[in-house]
Amino acid sequence: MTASLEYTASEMMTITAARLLRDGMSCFVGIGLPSLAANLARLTHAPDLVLIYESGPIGAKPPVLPLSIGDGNLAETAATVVSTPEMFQYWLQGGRIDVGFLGAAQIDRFGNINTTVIGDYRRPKARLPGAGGAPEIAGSARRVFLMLKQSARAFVSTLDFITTVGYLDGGDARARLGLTGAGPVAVITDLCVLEPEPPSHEMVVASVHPGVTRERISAATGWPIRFAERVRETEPPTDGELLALRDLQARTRAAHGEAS
Amino acid sequence: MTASLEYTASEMMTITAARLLRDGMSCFVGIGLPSLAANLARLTHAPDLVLIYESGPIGAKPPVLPLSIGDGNLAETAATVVSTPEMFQYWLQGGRIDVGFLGAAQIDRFGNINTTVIGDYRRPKARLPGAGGAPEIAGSARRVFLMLKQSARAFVSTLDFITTVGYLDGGDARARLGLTGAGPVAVITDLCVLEPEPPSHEMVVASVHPGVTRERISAATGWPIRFAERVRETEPPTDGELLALRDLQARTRAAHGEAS
Amino acid sequence: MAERMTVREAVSAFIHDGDTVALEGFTHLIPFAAGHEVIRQGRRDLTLVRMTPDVIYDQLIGAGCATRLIFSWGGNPGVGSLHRLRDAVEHEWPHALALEEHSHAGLASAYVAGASNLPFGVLRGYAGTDLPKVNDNIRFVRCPFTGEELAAVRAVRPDVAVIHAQKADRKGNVLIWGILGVQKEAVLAARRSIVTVEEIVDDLGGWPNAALLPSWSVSAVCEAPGGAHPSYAQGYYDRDNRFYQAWDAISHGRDTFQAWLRRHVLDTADFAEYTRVLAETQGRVTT
Amino acid sequence: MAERMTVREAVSAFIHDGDTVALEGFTHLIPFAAGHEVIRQGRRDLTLVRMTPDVIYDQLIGAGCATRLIFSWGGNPGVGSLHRLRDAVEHEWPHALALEEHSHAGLASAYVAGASNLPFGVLRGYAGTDLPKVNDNIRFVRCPFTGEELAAVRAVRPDVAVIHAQKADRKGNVLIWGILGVQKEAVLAARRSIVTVEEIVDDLGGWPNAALLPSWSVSAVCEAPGGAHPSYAQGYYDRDNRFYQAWDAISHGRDTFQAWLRRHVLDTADFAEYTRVLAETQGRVTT
Repeated sequence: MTASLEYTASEMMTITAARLLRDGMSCFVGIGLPSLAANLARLTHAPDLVLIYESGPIGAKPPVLPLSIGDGNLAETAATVVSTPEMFQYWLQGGRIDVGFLGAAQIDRFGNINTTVIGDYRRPKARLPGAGGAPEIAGSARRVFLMLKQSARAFVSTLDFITTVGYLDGGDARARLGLTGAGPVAVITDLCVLEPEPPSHEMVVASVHPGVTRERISAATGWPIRFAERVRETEPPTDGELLALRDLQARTRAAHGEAS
Repeated sequence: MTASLEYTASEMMTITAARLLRDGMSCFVGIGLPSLAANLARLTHAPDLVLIYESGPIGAKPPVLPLSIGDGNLAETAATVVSTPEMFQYWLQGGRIDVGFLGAAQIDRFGNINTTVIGDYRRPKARLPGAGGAPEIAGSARRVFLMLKQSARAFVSTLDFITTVGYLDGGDARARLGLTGAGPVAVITDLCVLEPEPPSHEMVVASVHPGVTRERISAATGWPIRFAERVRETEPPTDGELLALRDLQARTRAAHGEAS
Repeated sequence: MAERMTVREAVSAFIHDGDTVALEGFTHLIPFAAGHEVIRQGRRDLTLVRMTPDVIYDQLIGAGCATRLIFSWGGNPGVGSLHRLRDAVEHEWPHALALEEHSHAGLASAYVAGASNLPFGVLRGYAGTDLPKVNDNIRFVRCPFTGEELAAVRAVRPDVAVIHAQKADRKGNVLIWGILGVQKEAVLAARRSIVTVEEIVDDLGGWPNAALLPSWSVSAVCEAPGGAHPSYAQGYYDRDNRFYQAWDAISHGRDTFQAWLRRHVLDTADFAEYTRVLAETQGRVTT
Repeated sequence: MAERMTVREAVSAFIHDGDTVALEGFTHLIPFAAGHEVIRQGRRDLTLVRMTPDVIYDQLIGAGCATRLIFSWGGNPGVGSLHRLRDAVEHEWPHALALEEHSHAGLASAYVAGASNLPFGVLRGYAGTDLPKVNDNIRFVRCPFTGEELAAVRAVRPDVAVIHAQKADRKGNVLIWGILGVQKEAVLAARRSIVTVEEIVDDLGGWPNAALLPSWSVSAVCEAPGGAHPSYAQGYYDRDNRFYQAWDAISHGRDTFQAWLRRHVLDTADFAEYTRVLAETQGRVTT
């Protein structure tokens, strides 16, 4: 069924990302967009999706979106809460995470991520928050989904700093690093879905959201982006998905006050 | 006050060992004789002695002696119970244990311990239980007390196997190993108390229990044992100490049935 | 997700001849029911791993299930020797048993490394002892910052971990409390895992930061009330110290051991029947 | 044994100019009361350590207490940048701030190594990233068994760790629950430690295997009700998300920041007065 409701590009992005999560998966969730999409999946088609946050909660079922990575509603609804070292050593590095779900400030054509600095490291134009859990999530989770709004400032030809490795400079470069996970298998944006194309592992457009032109995608990408041989059109959101998403966001706004 | 009650050599040994523990110390306790002496100390002059067992209990206050290193009454009375890896990594190796209190099958003149085999390792005359926690307890506790009955079979000139290091071959050999703890500062037996004599760190008789002759001590030692320049006589047990010890052992026998 | 199975089904599905198997438990929650089923099903050539091999390992070794033992302390706690273990090591009966021995700190680090998917663990240990001379899985590494030398142990990665816990819920989430030993690390270090529990409940209850194994981290959950006997399950029953003492006499001779094993394990269908037979025999056994 | 003290006494006794100080907390239980007291007492040249430096670190940095920061993620959770941190790094205001940055997994391993009295920690991490190029405390080691290369991080050993917890008893034993972060590791890695608590009680209560710091592992215990605000204390009060959002505007300009700091921290005697002043100003601040 297609949507009778109007929807925004952000809603399209979130719903497309949520659909990639299968019921019963263990999903290591970054705060912000990934947390939004993962909770939407849990509230729609994947009720037994296991949400894991780096602050320690395993199996969190927050009634509203957490504002921070360590909100109380994560701990209170989790099956248990482990220490941060245990989380990274036993659960992530231990190889027990199906999906690492991350946002990013900047990515390149091989799915590498910069969340450290814009400009020179020693004299940065802009200092970003830094690595957080991303490098090892991207290294050890069985597969990684990336989610961010597409723009030429975010999708750059060369990163100022490699904080988190996707496929490095492509080909078998990632494999040679000995990372245990497969790496980023999808980048979900407000315009399209990118997937790594073997053997180069360059990110190419695999699915275009309804009503988005190739020109617009190219203009929003800082490198000459390529399109897969057979590009799909992304299924538009269903009314059910849209209503669930809007309800979650409304409840979150109400809970956090003018917060969100 | 001296004892009006008769007492056995074992009681003398246990009470002498218990006296070495000061209130408030954190004491990593081996099962058997050390556990008996440490609990006696806790029930007499050291009510805030912190008893730590390798199975995980921190601050155990067992009403009767545990038969095993992991009895329920240790967990039920402890301030908390940590996992065995945490016990060894954070609490012992972390340098937070004041006293490591161990028994032994065989020791040599430098306080090294064998609890592995009698005879050749590959074709042992007798297979002993093995290392357990002893090597790292003896390495990382700030100081170590050893407790065992004295006999020429237990106090040997050469160990068949070095399971746990005291002062190795003496002098600064232990220091050169980089072990963080001071090593065995007292060996308490049913006949006397031995202490390492600087600079060789050979164990010499520092205190003789009442009524024990030097000849008897020499006969019960597998190497030509030496006596300190000024040998003390061990204070005999007080009635209070004896009654507390006998009461603890009686309660233990009752609790474990024909057990003990 | 953990499959709900009987102990017989789980042992048959997940434990194979030649496997490396860790039946863990530090005095508390020792998985006797599962161990007996391994004997009943006649597994052979097992490499057994355990920090504190005790009576159930004595039974497995005496029954001829194991050809190798990785351990750090092997005895009958509070009683004395494991006679079957000693008979295997000293006289190769029923056959030879290869030993790989550690200290507790070393084997605990090896489990932690396994659970952390690291090839080795680092500790301050073994320096000056003879253990590295007889165990090639103990080596030394240099700190890349200080140049200090530290001990390294090869990670333990069992094919199967078997533990006993107090409770599981219907989804297969497992709750453990009291003395935890290295049970959690053993399960997370292993490729497959079997958890026997005292009871399966609708709601685990639990408390903040409880030691919990999510269903998706376990292969099989089996209801086995009393399944830790003669070990204990905190909150359910106490340790049967009399049995541990009786075991000294039972296990001392090969004949008395074999007779006991036939009567109580080989000729019983399951742990429930073992418990009934034991109730009949224990009076005589312990006096 | 932990000494019972006021926050002022503890900061004055245990935190000195030039110290390496870890005020830990992973969103939950962030020790704001103690952090404010460090600012009030005008500490300088501190090396601050924290996995997730947030608003209290922004305040300490903006107040000029720190010359170095060891961290893995620095932001205002759910809001955006830490403007005082950025101003120090980008424009050396109030002075330069040296950075030593890790990933969460790396810094967590460094705390674990510190708590374990090991000189380094080992992890699968950093491979291929630019982080080792800018942080010499990230290196690589080879497994002595498999030859595999793994990342190594230098242990973190703070002079002082400061954490906030829910409860302590009169002996100074500390109970923590909910999101634990690396607070326990920070205390055990540090030479000295200050624990502020919501309340001091006769009986901790607690449950099996509770996260507890025994009195003898802590230097000072200080009663500081509400002492984690605007962070939260599970079981006591919720996170003040409005404050975190308001902080974005307060901290954006140097003048507004300094005015806020003077009014709320420098000109207040203690956390109780801070709380009173904040109640007056917050209406205006957050709208």
